Amino acid sequence: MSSLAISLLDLEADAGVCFEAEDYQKRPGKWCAGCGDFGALNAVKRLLAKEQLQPDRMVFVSGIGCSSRFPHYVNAYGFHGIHGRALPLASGIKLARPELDVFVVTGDGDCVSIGAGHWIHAIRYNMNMVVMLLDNNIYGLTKNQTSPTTPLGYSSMTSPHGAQLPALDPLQATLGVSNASFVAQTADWVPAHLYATLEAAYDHPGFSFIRILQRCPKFTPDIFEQAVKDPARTELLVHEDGVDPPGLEKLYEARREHDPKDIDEARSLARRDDMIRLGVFFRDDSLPVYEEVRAVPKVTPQEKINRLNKEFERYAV
Amino acid sequence: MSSLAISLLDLEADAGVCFEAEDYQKRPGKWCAGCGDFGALNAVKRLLAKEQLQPDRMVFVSGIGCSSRFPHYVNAYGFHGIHGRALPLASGIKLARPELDVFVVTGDGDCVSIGAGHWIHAIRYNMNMVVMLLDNNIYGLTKNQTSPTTPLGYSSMTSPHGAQLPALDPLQATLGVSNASFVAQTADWVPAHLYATLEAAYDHPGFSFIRILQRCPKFTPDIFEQAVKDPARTELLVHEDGVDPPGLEKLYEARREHDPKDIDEARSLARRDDMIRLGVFFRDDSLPVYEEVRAVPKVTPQEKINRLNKEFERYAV
Amino acid sequence: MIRLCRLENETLSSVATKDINISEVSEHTVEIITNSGEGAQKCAQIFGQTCAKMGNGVWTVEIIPAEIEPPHHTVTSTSGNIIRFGTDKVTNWGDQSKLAVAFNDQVLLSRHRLDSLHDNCIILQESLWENHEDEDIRRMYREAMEEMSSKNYRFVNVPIEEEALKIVSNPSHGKNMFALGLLAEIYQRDVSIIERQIAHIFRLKSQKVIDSNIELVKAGAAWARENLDFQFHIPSVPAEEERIVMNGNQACGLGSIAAGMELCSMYPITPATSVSHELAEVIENYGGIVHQAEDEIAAAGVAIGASYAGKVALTVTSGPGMALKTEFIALAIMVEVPLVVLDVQRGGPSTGLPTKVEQSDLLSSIYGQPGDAPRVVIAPRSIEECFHSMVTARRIAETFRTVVIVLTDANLATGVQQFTRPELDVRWQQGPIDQSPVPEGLRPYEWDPKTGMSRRIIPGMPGGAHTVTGLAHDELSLVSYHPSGNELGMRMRSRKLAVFQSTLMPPEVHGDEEGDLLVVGWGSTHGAIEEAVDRARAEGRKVSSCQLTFLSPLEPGIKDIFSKFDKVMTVEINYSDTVGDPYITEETRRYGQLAWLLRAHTLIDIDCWTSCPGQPLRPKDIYQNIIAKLEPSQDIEIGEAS
Amino acid sequence: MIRLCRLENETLSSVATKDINISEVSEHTVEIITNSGEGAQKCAQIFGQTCAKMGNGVWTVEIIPAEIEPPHHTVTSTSGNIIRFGTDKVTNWGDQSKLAVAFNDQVLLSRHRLDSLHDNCIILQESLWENHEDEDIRRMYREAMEEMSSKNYRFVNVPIEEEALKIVSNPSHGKNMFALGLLAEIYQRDVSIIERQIAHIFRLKSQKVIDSNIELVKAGAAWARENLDFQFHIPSVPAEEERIVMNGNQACGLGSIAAGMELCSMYPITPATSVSHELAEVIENYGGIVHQAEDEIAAAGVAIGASYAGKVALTVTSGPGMALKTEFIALAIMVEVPLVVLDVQRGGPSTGLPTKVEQSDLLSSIYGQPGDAPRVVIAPRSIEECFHSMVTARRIAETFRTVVIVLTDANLATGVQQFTRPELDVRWQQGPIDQSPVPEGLRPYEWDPKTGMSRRIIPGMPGGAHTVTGLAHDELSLVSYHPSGNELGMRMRSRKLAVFQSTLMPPEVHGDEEGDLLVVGWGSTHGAIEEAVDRARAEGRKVSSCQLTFLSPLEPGIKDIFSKFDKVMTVEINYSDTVGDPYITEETRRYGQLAWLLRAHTLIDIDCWTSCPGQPLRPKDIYQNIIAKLEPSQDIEIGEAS
Ligand SMILES: Cc1ncc(C[n+]2csc(CCOP(=O)(O)OP(=O)(O)O)c2C)c(N)n1
Ligand SMILES: Cc1ncc(C[n+]2csc(CCOP(=O)(O)OP(=O)(O)O)c2C)c(N)n1
Ligand code: SF4
Ligand code: SF4
Ligand SMILES: [Mg+2]
Ligand SMILES: [Mg+2]
Repeated sequence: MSSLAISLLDLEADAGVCFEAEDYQKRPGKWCAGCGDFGALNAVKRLLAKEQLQPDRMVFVSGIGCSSRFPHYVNAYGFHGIHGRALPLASGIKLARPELDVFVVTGDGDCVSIGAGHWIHAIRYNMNMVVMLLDNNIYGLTKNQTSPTTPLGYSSMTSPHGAQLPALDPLQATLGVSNASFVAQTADWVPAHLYATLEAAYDHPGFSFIRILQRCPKFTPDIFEQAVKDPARTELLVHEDGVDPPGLEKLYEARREHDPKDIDEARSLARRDDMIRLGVFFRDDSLPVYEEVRAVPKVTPQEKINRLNKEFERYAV
Repeated sequence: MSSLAISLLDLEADAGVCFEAEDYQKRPGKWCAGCGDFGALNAVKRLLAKEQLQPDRMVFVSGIGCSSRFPHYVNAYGFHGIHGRALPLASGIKLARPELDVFVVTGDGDCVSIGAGHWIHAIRYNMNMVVMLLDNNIYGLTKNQTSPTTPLGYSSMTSPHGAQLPALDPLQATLGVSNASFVAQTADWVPAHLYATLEAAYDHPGFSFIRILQRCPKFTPDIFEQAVKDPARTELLVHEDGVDPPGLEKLYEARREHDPKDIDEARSLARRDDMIRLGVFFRDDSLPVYEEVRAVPKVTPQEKINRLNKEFERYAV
Repeated sequence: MIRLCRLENETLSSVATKDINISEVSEHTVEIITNSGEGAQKCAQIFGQTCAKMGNGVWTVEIIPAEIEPPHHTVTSTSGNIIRFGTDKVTNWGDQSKLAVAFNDQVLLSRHRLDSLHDNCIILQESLWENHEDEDIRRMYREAMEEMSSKNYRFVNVPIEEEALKIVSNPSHGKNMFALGLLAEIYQRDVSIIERQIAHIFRLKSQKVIDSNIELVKAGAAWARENLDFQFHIPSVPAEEERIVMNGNQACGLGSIAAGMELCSMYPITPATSVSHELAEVIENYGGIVHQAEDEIAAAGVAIGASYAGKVALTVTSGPGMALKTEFIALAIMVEVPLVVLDVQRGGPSTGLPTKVEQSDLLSSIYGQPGDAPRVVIAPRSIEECFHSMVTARRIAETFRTVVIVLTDANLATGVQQFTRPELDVRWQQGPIDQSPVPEGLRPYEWDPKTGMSRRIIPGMPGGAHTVTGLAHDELSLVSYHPSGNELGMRMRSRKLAVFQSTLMPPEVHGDEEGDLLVVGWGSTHGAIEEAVDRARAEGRKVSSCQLTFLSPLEPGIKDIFSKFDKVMTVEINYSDTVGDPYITEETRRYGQLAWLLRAHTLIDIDCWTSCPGQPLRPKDIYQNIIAKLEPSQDIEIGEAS
Repeated sequence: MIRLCRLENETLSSVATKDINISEVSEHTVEIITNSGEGAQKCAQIFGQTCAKMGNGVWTVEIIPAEIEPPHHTVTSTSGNIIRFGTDKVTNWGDQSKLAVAFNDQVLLSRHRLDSLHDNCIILQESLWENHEDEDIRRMYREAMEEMSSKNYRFVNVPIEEEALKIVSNPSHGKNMFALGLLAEIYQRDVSIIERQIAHIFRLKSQKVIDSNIELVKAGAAWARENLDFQFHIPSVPAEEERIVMNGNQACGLGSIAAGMELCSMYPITPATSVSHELAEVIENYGGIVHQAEDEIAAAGVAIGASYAGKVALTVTSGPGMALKTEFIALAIMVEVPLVVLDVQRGGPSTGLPTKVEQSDLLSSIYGQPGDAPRVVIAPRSIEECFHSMVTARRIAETFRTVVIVLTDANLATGVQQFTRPELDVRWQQGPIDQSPVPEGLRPYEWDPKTGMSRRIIPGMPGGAHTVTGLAHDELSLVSYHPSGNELGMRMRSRKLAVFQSTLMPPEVHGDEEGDLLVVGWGSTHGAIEEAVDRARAEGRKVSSCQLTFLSPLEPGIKDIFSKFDKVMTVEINYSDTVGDPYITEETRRYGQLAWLLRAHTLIDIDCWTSCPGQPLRPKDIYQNIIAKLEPSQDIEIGEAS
């Protein structure tokens, strides 16, 4: 096919095609009924449709876990990797192809336990990607083991007498990492907020870390039950630089103005466990983005050969 | 040897022996002249002498790096492990033998780069051990590669044009982890402060994380040069629950009262890079200690057999 | 009235009682096929336990879906159990099921597609779907029946849900017990045993739950009595010695308690996790703990640290976790800290087939470490050996100050079998912590120059302070870069394997000591291989078999044993190329992992038949390949004959 | 006047000029032995370059201390270089040094203890210590001399520091150049070349520095002229083609640029790191980057991600890093993402001997992954091949959508040699990113059933969206738990190796095609083995050798080649047991890694002689072992004869 033909075809492909949210669903999600992962998938589909993203220009990357099956259900390129290693794979992809949209889907075991080292470093690299931590406070796929985010005392197959340590809070940890640039929390059962958070994350030029509180009716049916039933236990962090989707005011009366630029306040809010707080805790669009600071000019093959031949001079006998 | 004889011998071994600091030096440290690791070793020797610790009742654990050679030079049991994995080894030792004193010596590459995942989790486990991060902002042993704590723009063999990202701050990261219980910073060139910090750390029942700013005259001679020369750039955090060794007032005039209970303030202070701050940023002696919450009653061999035989009933045909 | 005379290979003696034709057979295989979440496991567990208690040999296998809770009534939602039981000991899952209870046509179809059902299988199927009000469901049903019509299955419609609903409101919590009742009647199981089992399993629930479950069983039995015209009688021989019944992961778990393990350090991974579930429940009663680490690397590190400090430690994982432990395993070998690593093998490579069986970690277990890192690798051959292997592994690890890798697999892990109740030995419980002073002058690696063995010094021992290191070191544990120092350490660490080998007996040959073909296997395929060999031997074929347990070092005398046979062939659940396929020649062929090992070891031209179907091998397939190997000219179609 | 007629194996023609006896020899080995930090590397680098430019064959090797900056004047502080140069091509470091310049007795002693100095070595030693004011130093000196008196060394005292101090104030920055001057005179090196080299090396320093360095060289030469009564003449043959000179890590670095690599993802580890140092300096000029990841796992992941997305990616490491990459390598194989992994082998196991050579990662490179994960493993045999191996590796990785592991080692990494300047090909630079639409219906794994090969679809390609997974999958990349699906994937991934093998030529035999003994090696030992074989052949022995480059799959025709020799023996730098040692029998013996591989492959009784001294093998030791293998009765003492 001549390159002219290709570019014509490209034009054709673009022209007039309008994607509906459902067009981004490649096949039905195979999670348990009532699983919060469905909510995340729906919100993502809405975002993709809103942004009219080309399926062929995005990559969804994940590790292993229930949540990590996500890429199989999205109409896009996908890399269902190995447990805990979604972020290095995603970083490689983004570094190679900054022009592609990269989304990472990970679980609390995948990201916060086995993947913790990569997580900390990916925050610092601050590459431009949207990272969704689907945090159900448990290992779902392997059937009910304690995760770092499992609440103290909550029992599982590996902690039959209850988790022995206070849960690790992904928000505070993320906020503790230098060069963190976008940290938000939302919940699968507040679709409007989830969607709005995704929108803000996508808009942010850098590593957008979203912790999504995710219900697992199979293994942690009771953990978020109260929060779902009683919206008074939830406080929305709102600000003109944050998210504040319309229509939630009635249900979620507890609202707090929080400027996402204020990192000290962000950390302090993340630390307090009197309420569940949803919103953008921190955002700074000015921090260095790794694939940008590492960008190097393109060099033609012939020019490379010339330069290498010149390089040889240094080693010439 | 009869067990009676052994216990007599034990008594003898204990009786009247008094250890000097030099008794804890097993062999001369093999670091470059002027290396800050010597300072750490000296402070540790003083601590051991002060506490009169039995060489046979302590274990020094390390990974790989210049700093990780530490155990070879201390008169104690030592485990010079593999790169990045000192903390899992130390955790296993402490879990097995809570009665032994465990010291961990690690480097910025060892702890903050390859060991990052273990580091985050060890903070949360909060096992009772003293952890010394000898942070020279560089990979020493492998000869001059950028580490996560290398300052932005500082060049090395792997970043000849300078480090591309802002340095990762180990203090803020540690303070971001739930269940963190002791976080301090000191410097190899302020021996009194280093020693006092070690004392406080040893006194703390939990995971005592000390970041020791460490000079590497070989590869980062200039990084701490200004700080060493000009004490006005350093602020001491002082408090009755912190460290405040006598004799430093003259040299270090900048002093700030900081209550180590105040985590929000601790994080905020750690974040500010106007000065180098030495002192205890955070301390909470009441947090759960893993080997304690996991402690289980001893069971005699015979009792185990009895119980297991009973267990078999559940499976009996 | 049907005559079940189509069931070959079985002693038939049809005794007509009223309308019911009771066939006496020496064994039978049943499967219960349901949607995931419909309780097939409980039904099968009780049925299997009951058979065992009645004196039958039993082997049960789980059918696990890929998703946690896949959509019901689809081919991917199949969850269930296979129970093979017989008059004699049953050592494997057998060939195909002769009777099935299916809760819907789709899950049944999935079993059909996997060729799991015998050509003449009797299928008790839920009657709800054929005339369901939803046309889609009716269509799916019709299409499924159409697809299955290629076989001679005998279908019996049973109103399972309808009957269950008479007793419970949520049929998902009742159909399984009704099905159990059907089976109880068909196989004349002792209902009082079943009742006791139910009471035990639901001991944490209310009496009401127990009662309604018993009622359901009785209803199932009554329905069968009224409506079925056949029964099977499988004679049983009550065991002489006491026996226990469990799966391989439970056996490893309890075995490690018997072995005195005090710390199990792990990170969850299928199919190994249930070992730690088992342990987490009970180990604290034995003064031990299960530590769930942040990842497999840390799990290995914690175990090594604990063992170094004198605890008996174990780490449990599966393939991807083994990959992550690679570096730490080498450290343990280098510093000579005893360590037991249990690898419950699953399908690979990479994430592969996480819930399925494979025997593909053999070579990586032996050769996985960069550098020369000799270690012991053993593979229990049965669920009973799973138990005892933990005791053995600890003993080897401590005696030789080395790493012992125990390879089981998903077949052993989830298979359930009864075995002689182990005699426990209190000496197995002794901890290695010895806090007596170190004899003056004892060096940390006081290698006996002949054996490489040395006495362990544990932190806390007065006078023993020294630093261990993964760097090359001398007997004082001092870093040594000198050629002879390095070579001495390497020699000593390697020597220990040879010394250990000298304590082993040659493997036993099943069948005659010489013949036309020797089939060699390792680990979990033991039962299936011997059954296949017996089948061939019954026909007068000169076939024997030999199942290896010690893979590194190999048991002694192997070459001698092999040389008495015309042909030697391994049978393994892993990948090998097939000569004759495009580009595959004797030269390019990649062999099964044991075959490769044995070729290097014996220099004998050892062939292999391997398969990696994600399920245990079937005796009949092994048998086919034995015949094919003996009579290559016959060109038998592998795996197709019934 | 001394006659250097003790130098065997060399053409001697002493020509007396004035008082100076010039011996003409075909080659010589020199070492410069200093405290770490005293600039031996620079001295040797310039000397080696000068020899090369003058038309001599050259091989230089670094002597690296274990510490960064160990205390001076101790046996552990030894830093230095060995330079072997000759009339013909030099392919390895040779046997022992015939001339040494030593800055103190302790560093010299360490070389003596390593048996590195020829019995008749001429030693130019610093004269400062013998009569030093410090009695301790004098005593150490006396004891060292005493210890070395077992050899026939000829000592010449040189006031190195004293002379250097006449020109510079800090002798540590001058002694090396003075030493260079000594050597320049002894070997009649062209001083103008040396001056140009100095100007180049110190190009970033001031002219003053350059000038004083040149002055030092001249002073050294003058001193030698006045005080020494011997010189050596090594004739040279100016090269016909253009040549370049570098070490193996530089060759790998530049080779990967030549191969079009756009991303080198790494984590520092000795002795691999300098590949990335090399690349970090220049790769951005070629539109690529070096990414230092947080650990080796991430380094592999980033490389795989980048390659998946269409960049040409490489990851570089050594043993412990290989261990950590284990899991990711299997993923790349499973999803068929091309990946080149460079493993610069070092001494193992575990941290082992970080700076030293070993060839112990062969079996783990081939069999390291749990599950069946076929991949290509190649080992360049020279520094020149290091360069070209990167081009080859990329090509194989992309053609077969697989992982290619390139095994070099510390010997190649730091050895310096000249070779023909490579002809670059612009096609090597072509990136694989192809953004044309995916042909309708093309499946992500459209395996050619014969070859297992398939066309790569890269993100961004319109119409190609699909999800890759490490789970078992079918041609559509859909997760597949079906037995036949799993087996198809495995077959296809394995088949590719056989197809690749079919493109290879049988390895060449050095020497006759038949004979009494064939010595087989792999990778970096090439030069030393051939030199040893040539020595034996010169004596009329029927020995040949064969050096393998492709280890997985093995090159074709190996069995045929081997079968023409009475005996076959591998020579490797790794561990093997010695038959006859306690407990070590033919049966229990653990073989060298290649030997083991070839035994399984050929079923021929292949012996091995291996050694892991933490340094390259010497031709004379290989020669000894060839003789021992040919004449086992003679019971020659291995490694002891001179
Ligand atoms: C190296 C490795 N270790 C362990 C596993 C087993 N494993 C698969 S998913 C998972 C954890 C899943 O938990 P999480 O990340 O929270 O995801 P969820 O299923 O809850 O969405 C584990 C331990 C694996 N596949 N690979
Ligand atoms: C798995 C592994 N990766 C890499 C290395 C190489 N290595 C040894 S020490 C080190 C880093 C040392 O830096 P740091 O931890 O800061 O210690 P320092 O030498 O500066 O005290 C590295 C990368 C190794 N030994 N093992
Ligand atoms: S187990 Fe939990 S997380 Fe997994 S699919 Fe089911 S509900 Fe969702
Ligand atoms: S290289 Fe730096 S850190 Fe290492 S010993 Fe030398 S001065 Fe200390
Ligand atoms: Mg989870
Ligand atoms: Mg450092």
